[in-house]
Amino acid sequence: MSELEYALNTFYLLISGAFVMWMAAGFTMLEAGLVRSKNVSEIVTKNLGLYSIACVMYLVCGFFLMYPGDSVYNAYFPMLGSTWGITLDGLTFNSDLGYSDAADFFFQVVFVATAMSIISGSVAERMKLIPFFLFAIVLTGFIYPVQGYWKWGGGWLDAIGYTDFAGSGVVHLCGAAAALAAVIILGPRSGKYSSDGSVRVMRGSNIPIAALGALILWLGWFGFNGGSQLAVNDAANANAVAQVFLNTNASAAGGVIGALLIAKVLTGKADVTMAINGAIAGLVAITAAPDTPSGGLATIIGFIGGIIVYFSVVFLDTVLKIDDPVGAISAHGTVGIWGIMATPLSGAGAFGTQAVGAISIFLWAFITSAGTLLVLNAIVGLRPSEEEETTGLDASEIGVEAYPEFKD
Amino acid sequence: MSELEYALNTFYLLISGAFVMWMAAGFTMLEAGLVRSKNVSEIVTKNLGLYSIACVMYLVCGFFLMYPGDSVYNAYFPMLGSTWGITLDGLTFNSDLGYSDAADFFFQVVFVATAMSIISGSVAERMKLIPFFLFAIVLTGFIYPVQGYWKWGGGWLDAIGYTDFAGSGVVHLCGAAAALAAVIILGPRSGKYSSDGSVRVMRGSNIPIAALGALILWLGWFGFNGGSQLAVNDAANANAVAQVFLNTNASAAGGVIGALLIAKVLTGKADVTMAINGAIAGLVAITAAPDTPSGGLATIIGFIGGIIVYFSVVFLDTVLKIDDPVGAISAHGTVGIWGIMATPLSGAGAFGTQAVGAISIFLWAFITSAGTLLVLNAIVGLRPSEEEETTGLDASEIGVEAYPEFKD
Amino acid sequence: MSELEYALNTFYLLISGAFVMWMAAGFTMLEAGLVRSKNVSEIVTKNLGLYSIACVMYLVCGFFLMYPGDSVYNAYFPMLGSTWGITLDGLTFNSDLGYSDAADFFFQVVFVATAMSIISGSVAERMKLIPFFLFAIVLTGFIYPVQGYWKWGGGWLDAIGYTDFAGSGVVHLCGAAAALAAVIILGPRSGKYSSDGSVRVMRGSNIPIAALGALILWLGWFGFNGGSQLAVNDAANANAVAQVFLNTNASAAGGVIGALLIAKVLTGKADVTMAINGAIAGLVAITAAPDTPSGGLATIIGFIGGIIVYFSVVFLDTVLKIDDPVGAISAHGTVGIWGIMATPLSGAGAFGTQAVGAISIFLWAFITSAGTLLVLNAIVGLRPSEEEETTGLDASEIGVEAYPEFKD
Amino acid sequence: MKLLTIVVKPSRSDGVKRALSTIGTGGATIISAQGFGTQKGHSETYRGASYEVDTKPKTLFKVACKDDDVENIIRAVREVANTGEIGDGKIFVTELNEVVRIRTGETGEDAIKENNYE
Amino acid sequence: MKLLTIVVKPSRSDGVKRALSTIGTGGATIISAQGFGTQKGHSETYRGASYEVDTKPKTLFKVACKDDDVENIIRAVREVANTGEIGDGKIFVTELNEVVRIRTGETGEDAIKENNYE
Amino acid sequence: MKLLTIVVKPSRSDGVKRALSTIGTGGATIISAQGFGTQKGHSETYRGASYEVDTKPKTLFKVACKDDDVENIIRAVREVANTGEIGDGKIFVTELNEVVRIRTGETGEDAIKENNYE
Ligand SMILES: Nc1ncnc2c1ncn2[C@@H]1O[C@H](COP(=O)(O)OP(=O)(O)O)[C@@H](O)[C@H]1O
Ligand SMILES: Nc1ncnc2c1ncn2[C@@H]1O[C@H](COP(=O)(O)OP(=O)(O)O)[C@@H](O)[C@H]1O
Ligand SMILES: Nc1ncnc2c1ncn2[C@@H]1O[C@H](COP(=O)(O)OP(=O)(O)O)[C@@H](O)[C@H]1O
Repeated sequence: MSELEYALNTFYLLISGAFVMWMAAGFTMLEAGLVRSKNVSEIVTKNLGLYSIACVMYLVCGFFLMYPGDSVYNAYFPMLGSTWGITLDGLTFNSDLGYSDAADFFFQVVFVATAMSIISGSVAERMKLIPFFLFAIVLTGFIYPVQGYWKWGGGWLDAIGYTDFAGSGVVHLCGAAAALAAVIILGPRSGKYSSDGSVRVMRGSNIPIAALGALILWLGWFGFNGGSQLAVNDAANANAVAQVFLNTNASAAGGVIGALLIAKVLTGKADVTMAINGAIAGLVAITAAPDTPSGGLATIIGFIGGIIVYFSVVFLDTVLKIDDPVGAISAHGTVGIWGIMATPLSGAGAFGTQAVGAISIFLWAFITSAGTLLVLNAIVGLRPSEEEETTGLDASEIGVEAYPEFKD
Repeated sequence: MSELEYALNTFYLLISGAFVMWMAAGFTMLEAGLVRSKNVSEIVTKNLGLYSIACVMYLVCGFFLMYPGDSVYNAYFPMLGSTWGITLDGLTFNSDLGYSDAADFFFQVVFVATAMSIISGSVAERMKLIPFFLFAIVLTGFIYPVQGYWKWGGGWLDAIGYTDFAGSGVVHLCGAAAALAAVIILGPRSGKYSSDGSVRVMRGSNIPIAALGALILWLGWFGFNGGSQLAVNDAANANAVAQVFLNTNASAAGGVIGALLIAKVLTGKADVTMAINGAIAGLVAITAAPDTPSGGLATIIGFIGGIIVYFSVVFLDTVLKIDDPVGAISAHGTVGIWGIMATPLSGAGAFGTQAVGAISIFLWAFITSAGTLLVLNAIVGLRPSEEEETTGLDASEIGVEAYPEFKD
Repeated sequence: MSELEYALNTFYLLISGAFVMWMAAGFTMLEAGLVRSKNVSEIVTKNLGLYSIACVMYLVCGFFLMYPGDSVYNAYFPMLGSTWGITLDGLTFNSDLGYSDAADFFFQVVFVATAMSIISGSVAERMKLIPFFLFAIVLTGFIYPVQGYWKWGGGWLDAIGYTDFAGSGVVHLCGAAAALAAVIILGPRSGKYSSDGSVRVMRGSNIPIAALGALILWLGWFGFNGGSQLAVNDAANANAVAQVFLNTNASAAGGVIGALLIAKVLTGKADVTMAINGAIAGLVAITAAPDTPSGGLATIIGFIGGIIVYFSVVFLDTVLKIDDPVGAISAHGTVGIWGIMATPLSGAGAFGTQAVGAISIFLWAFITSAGTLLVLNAIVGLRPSEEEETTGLDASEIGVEAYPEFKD
Repeated sequence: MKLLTIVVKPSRSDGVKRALSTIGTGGATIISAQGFGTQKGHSETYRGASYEVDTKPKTLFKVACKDDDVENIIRAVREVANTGEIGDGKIFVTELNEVVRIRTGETGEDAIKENNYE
Repeated sequence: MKLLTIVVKPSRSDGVKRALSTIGTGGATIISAQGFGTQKGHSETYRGASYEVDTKPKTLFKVACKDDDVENIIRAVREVANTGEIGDGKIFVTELNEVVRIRTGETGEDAIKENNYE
Repeated sequence: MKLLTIVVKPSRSDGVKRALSTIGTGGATIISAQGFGTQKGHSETYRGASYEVDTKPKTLFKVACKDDDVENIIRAVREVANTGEIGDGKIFVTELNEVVRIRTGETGEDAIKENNYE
């Protein structure tokens, strides 16, 4: 590999990483748009904070845990180390890797933040800031890196042939499993389910910014999936990256159409919040193998993802009474599983191995998250008082109303 | 051409395409900001849906119609085919083309969506969802590709020497002509023009997100124009792309200044919605030949575009009584024509040929759109009931208020 | 250098420039979110206008003033020239420079706009449009380029070894010094400080778009700092750019954490507007030397920046009674100085030289801005009438309410 | 004097404004409101769950007038605001003891007479 | 007839709506408001500077009813809106001379009787 | 007792709040409103087309008070809200039959007396 190829790969990874960083804005807008106005400043703060915490924790220990090189003592728990001191002096023309180590770190760190962003939406409007940030420290510094190591760090999931190109499992299912644990432990928002079993609808306060959030995620996903080829220095790699872009876009489009169609058919209304979830579902669904399907198959994978997310949202909300304000568990979890299991459709991965991957990632993230949250609940308490929740967390936690001049 | 050059070109096209995809967010925000709040969820849904439909239709038949290779039986109607099955296996080191076919497809597909996005703004607040989406199918799958073929697919407009670097005509005028047909057939929003001829002003509900939309379009346009050079693998191409970036930015700046200045001079107020239209006008104006003018001439072309859009908006709205809520027909149509006719100023294209291009694209898009819409009107009806329109389409079509907590 | 390297560098500069252009949207959203709703259309107009003016002025004279080549007659005031006529014909394979001249211009022009954007926030809600735009002409056409020349054009600051990788001083401190002059001359917003010395709080009207603004800036900064390496054509450059991305992100994260932590500790509330300022502070702090520190040191530099911005905002607002609605003087000025003085921490620049740079840039920008503004005040008047200010500048200057349907 | 509280559909609010101007009540104060009555709410679906909207938007006018004008105003309002559909609204008439014009201190009917200042 | 003006905490507004429906007042008109009284505001911090919020959000109901219903309504409202905490609100009772149903022109108690049209 | 309805310019609303607190009315309920009267609207331009804004923003206060306080309040409000310019607003005085404090059930003047609970 020439230095120029190395340079191009590095530049490509950095741009891809910048696109993924941009997904932080996507989650922030999506969640800010789908919660009630009295909790908007709070969810914005959580998103800014969790991204920042993810960056620090991954620098302190996460990256090294996930990519420990030879120093791993077994395939399940990697050894702890640090990238805190990473400097330009230590960077050389690493032609084995094919790109700069620093670019690699940057590209990886934004993925951690994505996993954590999934959670903030699900626990919206009813989890205190401090325990949320403490949980972010544990998830981004430990829970995520360990299972990330299983696959991308060369651990046992990689060894058995589990396929996960850009992380339907490693990122999205992991985040959603943690979110599910959190939502179960927290319980629903106060007033959401009456004693007579009826559901109270709590509407999102700002639809255009929620849609903006989805479109930001759509754009960012080109970095997320497109960058995961990790090289663009020859024709084969360039073609693969191009196919990934094409398929990522096609699947998202399929997801929008699937979700809109099913909503229109079943309720008579083309619920825009479902179109938004559909776009994300399409993106999550293709993420496990965006390089292998044809454009048409990618569209269909996304379309099915859009239909799945619709039913999953309704089922969780009205039947299981699992209160997920933004539908993140459905879009990233239920559809994440669909994405993992759909890779054999285009000849990538085997059904059984994929199932092992999905189950192990789910269980790991669910159990460790639940444990962490139960401990945090015992020590600092996860939920605000009912009075604080009714008034809105903006008042009690942030002290800044999101829209002080717009009456509600 | 080396593989590395091929790879760089491919990467460049993909990034450019991602920037153009981002324009979907620009149109969504622009239109959501310029309509009344009771129709915001609906216009957001239309934008998400039309983009998705464009992606599917172009994959199913649009791309092949537009770029049929040798199989065209004449210069006017290309042969139908399909790119639905496009996969990585079929992609090789295509050094004739100079970049990956899949990247080419991706870059082209986002252009179709742009053309359709222009229309959603013009028909805002008074066109039902289903006929809108049906029309989107026809426009993106047939109307757009045929005239796209005329120029970019090697058809007759290309043969006679019509110049249209990135699509002032093929994309913007095409979309605007279809929008004009739609607006004429639909008629104005209910209550917009009284019987005594007076105009009722219907103000945009959210100016900052409209401005955000314009700035997103500005950014996306670097991909739109910058990517249309199609290669960046040597000094000549790199210089051309750089000049395109410089001129695109200069022309948009000129457009803002032109529109603001004329508004301030004529009304005493620096109408921000005109500044927004001015930016878009500047971008549209330079699109036909962003590579040939000097930075100064580009600024002037944009400046004149900004002045034209001001008068066009006022003339359509108050004299012709053509009700275009976001000014899209003026910004993309009237100014699109200006852009096409201005190419000879920098020595690109001849006046007569440019006129032939503008007229033929306009007529084709206008007539086929009008025909399609009349048929759709007869079958499913284009307009909601007056009651539905007065209440707002969010209630009747989407079931989701955009801002449920902000009083109006 | 091969043509391909030249092409890659050019493409890299153009993409970096596009990211920096995007910062215009960041400032627009940030400022629109942090002012009261009656002045939102006005600040949006100012941002669109100032960016456009910056582009024109830099084309007319700014670029040539800043990069005069050999024609400079001394190290303090460069000679006037023009890049207005820059065309493709004049661009060749400039292998000395290593990238296209046009790309260079584009990358530089977006920096000027950034400097001016800093000012619009500080003078928000109380400065008339016309004098603001006239001031923008002077700042972007003269004040900025002269001091830019001192460092980046090869002037005396460069000669003495002042270090400023991407412009903590040249861009941010320069803008903030001009902002400080403007704020002092204008005085506080009417009603902000009572005669009894108490402070009236004027709350931002839209927190999520302010946060969006900060996240846009964060993304744009990868272009701002990442592009300032100016080359990515070999391993050394690629590694440097990668380290810059890593550190820029780390410092911003540190800034958020610093500001949130100090706000929470001191007031019990995690003020989201401080988190927003913290992110920007982290970005500004690292900008003087984003290539030399380790990731950990970058985090700490940002963290300290976040703490500094908190105290600076409170000190200016409540003690000095300098009314800066968005905290720009603190985030870009106070923290800009911190960034300049912190470069020796990673071995870049010497303390004394850095101080000379900070002081000379500050004095130049402050004095010339103050002079210009005093002249403008005498001729056209800087402030609207108290009646106009109380009603809001949207009514008197723009004629368009930002949110006409949301009660206040 | 009487103080009328007029509740109408928002779509009729412009008409009521014009009607009042024509009659020359001298003015009115207008407030956004929600109402229910014979007209009940309706049910909506959001993310697959249905919910009740139990009120409808209304516009409320406060109008102070001379006793003699009451009849006229009621007639005029009914003319523009009566769509024949349920939910058209109500007019409430209460006794008004006194009015003061803040600017001048005028009281009684003088305070609500349109005056020709400026 | 009487015109009641009922001021309650927003969190109690749904309860009041339900209570009024149960009693069968025939309807109500509802307005968002801010209030102060025994309950004072509180101080907040924004960007390090503290400020007073001197009012609290309230919901105001206008209810026209027969004289006989007043007692019932007061009792029912107190039941749902009384949290025992300061700031629960007030009920103001004023004389209502006349009501007109805009749709039909009915006046007096007929105008506020729930009718079975539709 | 009397129920005052006070309409003022929004910029005077803080002053009125302070004035009422000083007098010690015990409280007030405040509503955003639009008004027209002698003061007419004005015309604006939007995207090159002109339109009429026919109302101006106002703030409305509802204040219940003892008969004796009426005069005081009127004087105090006029002091802060009178700018001498047209559009300063009005004060409407109506009879108040009864008040109930929801929290305690107190009625009459007791219900609006500031009390020292808490
Ligand atoms: N008893 C009432 N007290 C106060 N307002 C009422 C009352 N009844 C109805 N209203 C108001 O009048 C509006 C229309 O009344 P409704 O009974 O629904 O229709 P209609 O008057 O046409 O029979 C309601 O939405 C409400 O705002
Ligand atoms: N004199 C008054 N006139 C009008 N409204 C009042 C008056 N006093 C109180 N209110 C309204 O009642 C609300 C509650 O009153 P407050 O005195 O704070 O509590 P409580 O009634 O529990 O003693 C206030 O927020 C205000 O809206
Ligand atoms: N007849 C009326 N009934 C109810 N409100 C009125 C009436 N006349 C005026 N108002 C209210 O008082 C405000 C000021 O009145 P206006 O006549 O414009 O000025 P001024 O009282 O200074 O002569 C109006 O905007 C409106 O809200």
